[in-house]
Amino acid sequence: MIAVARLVAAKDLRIEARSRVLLWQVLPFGVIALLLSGLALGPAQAGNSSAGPGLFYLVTLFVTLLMINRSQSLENAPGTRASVATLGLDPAGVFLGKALALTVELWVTGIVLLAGSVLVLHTALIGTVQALPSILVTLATLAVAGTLYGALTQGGDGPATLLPVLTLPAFAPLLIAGERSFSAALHGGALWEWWVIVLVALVAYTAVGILLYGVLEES
Amino acid sequence: MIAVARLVAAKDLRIEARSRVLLWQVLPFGVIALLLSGLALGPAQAGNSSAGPGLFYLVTLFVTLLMINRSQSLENAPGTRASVATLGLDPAGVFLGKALALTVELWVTGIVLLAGSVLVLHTALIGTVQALPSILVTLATLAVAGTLYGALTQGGDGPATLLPVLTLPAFAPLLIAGERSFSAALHGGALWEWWVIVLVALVAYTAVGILLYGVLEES
Amino acid sequence: MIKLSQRLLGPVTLACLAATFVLGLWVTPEDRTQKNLVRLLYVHPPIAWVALYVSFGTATIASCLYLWRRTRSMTMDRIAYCAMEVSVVFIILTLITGSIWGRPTWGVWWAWDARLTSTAILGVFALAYLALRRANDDPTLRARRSAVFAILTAVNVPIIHFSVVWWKTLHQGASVLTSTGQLNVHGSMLLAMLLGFVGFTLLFFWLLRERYRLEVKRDARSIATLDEALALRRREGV
Amino acid sequence: MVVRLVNAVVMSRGFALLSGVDLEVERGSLTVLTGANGAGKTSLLRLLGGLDTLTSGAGHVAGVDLAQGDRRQLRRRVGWLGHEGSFYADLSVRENLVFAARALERPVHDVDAALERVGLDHRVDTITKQLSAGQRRRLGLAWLLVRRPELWLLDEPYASLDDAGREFFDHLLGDVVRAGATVVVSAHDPLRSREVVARTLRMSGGRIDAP
Amino acid sequence: MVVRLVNAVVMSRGFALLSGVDLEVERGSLTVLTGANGAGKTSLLRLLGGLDTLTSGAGHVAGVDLAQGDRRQLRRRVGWLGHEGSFYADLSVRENLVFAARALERPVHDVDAALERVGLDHRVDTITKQLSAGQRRRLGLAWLLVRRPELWLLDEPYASLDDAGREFFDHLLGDVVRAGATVVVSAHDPLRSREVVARTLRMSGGRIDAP
Ligand code: HEM
Ligand SMILES: Nc1ncnc2c1ncn2[C@@H]1O[C@H](COP(=O)(O)OP(=O)(O)OP(=O)(O)O)[C@@H](O)[C@H]1O
Ligand SMILES: Nc1ncnc2c1ncn2[C@@H]1O[C@H](COP(=O)(O)OP(=O)(O)OP(=O)(O)O)[C@@H](O)[C@H]1O
Ligand SMILES: [Mg+2]
Ligand SMILES: [Mg+2]
Repeated sequence: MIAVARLVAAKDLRIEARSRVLLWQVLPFGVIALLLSGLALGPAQAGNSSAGPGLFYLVTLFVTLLMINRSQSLENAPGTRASVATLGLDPAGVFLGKALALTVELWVTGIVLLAGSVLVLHTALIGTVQALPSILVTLATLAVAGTLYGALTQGGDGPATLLPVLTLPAFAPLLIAGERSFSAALHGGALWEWWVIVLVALVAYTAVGILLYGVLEES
Repeated sequence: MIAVARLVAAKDLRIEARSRVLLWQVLPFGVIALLLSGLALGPAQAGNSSAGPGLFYLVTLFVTLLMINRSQSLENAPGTRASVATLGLDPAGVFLGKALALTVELWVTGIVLLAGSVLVLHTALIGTVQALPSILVTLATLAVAGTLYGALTQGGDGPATLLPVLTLPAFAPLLIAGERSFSAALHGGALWEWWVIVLVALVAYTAVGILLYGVLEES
Repeated sequence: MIKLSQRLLGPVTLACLAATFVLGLWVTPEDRTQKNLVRLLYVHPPIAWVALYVSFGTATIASCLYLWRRTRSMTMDRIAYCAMEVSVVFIILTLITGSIWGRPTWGVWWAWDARLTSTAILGVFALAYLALRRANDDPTLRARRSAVFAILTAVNVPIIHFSVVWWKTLHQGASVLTSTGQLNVHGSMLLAMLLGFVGFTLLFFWLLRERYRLEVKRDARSIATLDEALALRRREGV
Repeated sequence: MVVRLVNAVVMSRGFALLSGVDLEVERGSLTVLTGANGAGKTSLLRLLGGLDTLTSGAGHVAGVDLAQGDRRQLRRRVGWLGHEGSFYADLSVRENLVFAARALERPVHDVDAALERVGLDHRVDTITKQLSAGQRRRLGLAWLLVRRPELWLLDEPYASLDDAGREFFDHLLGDVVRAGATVVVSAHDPLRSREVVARTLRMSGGRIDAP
Repeated sequence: MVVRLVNAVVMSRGFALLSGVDLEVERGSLTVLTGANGAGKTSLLRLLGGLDTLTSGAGHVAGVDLAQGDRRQLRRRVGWLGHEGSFYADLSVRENLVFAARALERPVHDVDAALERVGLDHRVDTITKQLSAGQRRRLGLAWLLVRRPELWLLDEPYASLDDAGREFFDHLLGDVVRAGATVVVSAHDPLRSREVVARTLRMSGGRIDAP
């Protein structure tokens, strides 16, 4: 399982590194979306730093959707599915590998967006650094859950549009928990309750993925 | 030109009607995104109706991106491009047709989202109705501009991710204008200056599209 | 004549910029309210002017000329590309100098101000232009697409300019050249500013020229590799 | 001359798809391109169809200059059948052809005639993406029949056609050439049609071999 | 028996891709499926490869029950070469094969040997999506060579291969069958390999015709 996971993650990251889609397309998108969200709220509310965590997670959400979509579309090129299916890869390994690659990509994106948030939304730097571990965990959870949902939309008609509908409800609690824990870190409040939610979700999604990814793929 | 436009629009709308992607995937996504955005801001700000227009346009923006992407991916199936290219369709007509179909789709989405906004964000009903014409014009402008930008990303690597980067900066002024005019309608303010911006943009994008769409398509 | 001005471009640019710095840092007086911060006046507005009008103007005109059949040539495409790349540098400089100025005057590095936001958005626009170029590798298609995109982008420039009028902003209104055409700055300050404008504009063209030459060299190299590629491919046949 | 290429080169990402092709094709003739996998047959057909750009060299196809001319003019005169010659995958067989007919201002009546000729009349309402490989090929042929182009560019037309389909195709080639259109075909199998005289050119390494 | 199907039916959106197939295939044999376009050859191969689900009827393939068994077990024993038998389009030829070899815990050394056998050794670093149609086919064959499955399912293997490729393929079939693997092939051309004895089955209307 671990070997397969490493293999799949390396493959996804290599494709990513080669195509530079993250660097040239996803990151700029995230930065503009951050700017625009600030603008959409109007100067009064955006200047007010309390909007930072919410906007950060809102933008992260959309970026995540883009990335899941791309991660799955790699597997869905005509012909690719059949060929890879007959490799009989351990689905748990595939799941872990794809989730891992996505996590790495989301972490890169997240850190850039956090920097943007500190610069343009006046999110407090110290609080942000304190919130970093919880943010990374939340992003990993999004990646894991996203990989699972991505597999659900595989192969159907227009996965690009089906994905958001499926994921949004599942992501909502994660986003809220992430946002609250971020806010708490900014205002020096208690963190652990949100950590618990996100960690439980991470473990749960990972477990479900390891157990059920094979069922999703096999169709 | 008009005949080609009608043909292309009918084709796009027929595919849309058949696949029901709008109904089953895009609309639910929009509604959930609206709910989530409200949540991300926290109850205090979302309950406060002034956030309505901003959030409405933010969600509309993402929906628009999904729809443009889909509209262009219809043309990009392997083989389709070459076959259709050798039909030698008038590019101005193709542009108008695709923009028209997208406009219709965005109007449907927009009206549903407005209803959602009235229901869950407590946006004032009367103001919303008054703002409707300006919203429809803004959506049409988004559709026209989106068709143009969609063609820019056609065929390249990962158009699904390039599109947002290209469009967001261009959509920004439209969104701001739309949001201001919506807000103005809610608070009974002056509307005409925002109308002017959006109308000018609509005319400009249409003109540019009619003139230059051929240049973009001709690969 | 042309050759001479070509050769002089570098030195004149350096002279203008040096003069601006000397005038700006030592000769011009301190401001009553702004104190020494006023010295940014000789740097920030000229840089912003180049970022907005000179570079986007160049890129837009070159793009239009590319799209117009009679003047279509790869030269125009190259100019547009290089101008856009240089403009990224100037936009970043605008943002940096503006932020440095904003920290003491407004108390923040960044504010949700229409001009600041639109300037930043313009910067991402320029980056998006570069991303678009990367995503297309057929040279003609790339040239066409990026030309259209550059023109669509230019629409944002007037929006940025008028943003101070349309929205209530923190940012300075048009203070140097007001709508009445009246000049509000005097003496050595005016000279320093003027030199700044000239200097940074020249700097732009200097950078543009160097970047363009690099691009031509790169294309020449790719022509040299063309022969290699052809030979390699033909050898496959036997 | 419908086609005249002089030292045509097409580059893509630093690789020469075509490395200097000289080619003349007369109106009303049938030319067969053969050659090893990767020799450049598909690339040459794409160039002739205005689907790729000439990097250097000169070329005229159907009266259009490949370097400066309006490629849309060219495409309009060309009929293309590629490896994946499909159409809008979400439209039905008939809807696809009706779209093409309308676009070309041909009577819709032609569509049904064409569908019958290629033997897809029992599949008119099937969504294109559900067709089998050979049926998709046949749809491509039907579309060319509706289209009636001046210059037919066919990339491995026999692939995935069954015997009846190949026979039909052979007849079609004869008809087309006799009606004065020009055909350029890439093929690995020798052309079976005995009705028309074909000239066979071998390609290798991105060029046409000396005869 | 490697394959045993009894009245196998596969439905898709209300259409019967297979309408009751009875089939037995012995280990170490070569079976050729022919039939008109749309007869159901591809559908049958997909069913055998565990890529589609049985709607009714019964079937065992390579020891796995199609109705209840673990299809992943099945897929692991099967080698598939489809109409578009490509791979990760963004990886290079070699990277793709190394991925497969690693996944199967085969030595990477096999990859280079396979690439040389199929004649892609001069294209090892080309990105897969830039390959020509025939080269993609060859990549598919190389992948099967790395894979060495029990049951080979090949959908129109000759399509877009050049003469050398076809010859290579004929040899390969002989080797494979002699080594004890089972091969089921769909083809419109008669199989050219004279080394192995093949049984030919005709399909029509989603079934296998009575002999
Ligand atoms: C990040 C922050 C800032 C950005 C992005 C920015 C951007 C710009 C831009 C784009 C222009 C050119 C406008 C035009 O010519 O149409 C400009 C001009 C100018 N800026 Fe800034 N600026 C920033 C901060 C500041 C600050 C803090 C001050 C002074 C308190 C300042 C003072 C000026 C002045 C005096 C001009 C010339 C105005 C005119 O003549 O039109 N800027 N700035
Ligand atoms: N970037 C690249 N690097 C190396 N080779 C490339 C690159 N891009 C394309 N090629 C090669 O260009 C050739 C394209 O040939 P083309 O598709 O025209 O061949 P073909 O004659 O149609 O072959 P087939 O019979 O297989 O269809 C292939 O050999 C392919 O490997
Ligand atoms: N929803 C549907 N409605 C009607 N027909 C359908 C539908 N889905 C699939 N088909 C038909 O099912 C058949 C699929 O056959 P399959 O692909 O197995 O054919 P094949 O024998 O491989 O043909 P070829 O030689 O052309 O490759 C085709 O005739 C196709 O038209
Ligand atoms: Mg080919
Ligand atoms: Mg088939």
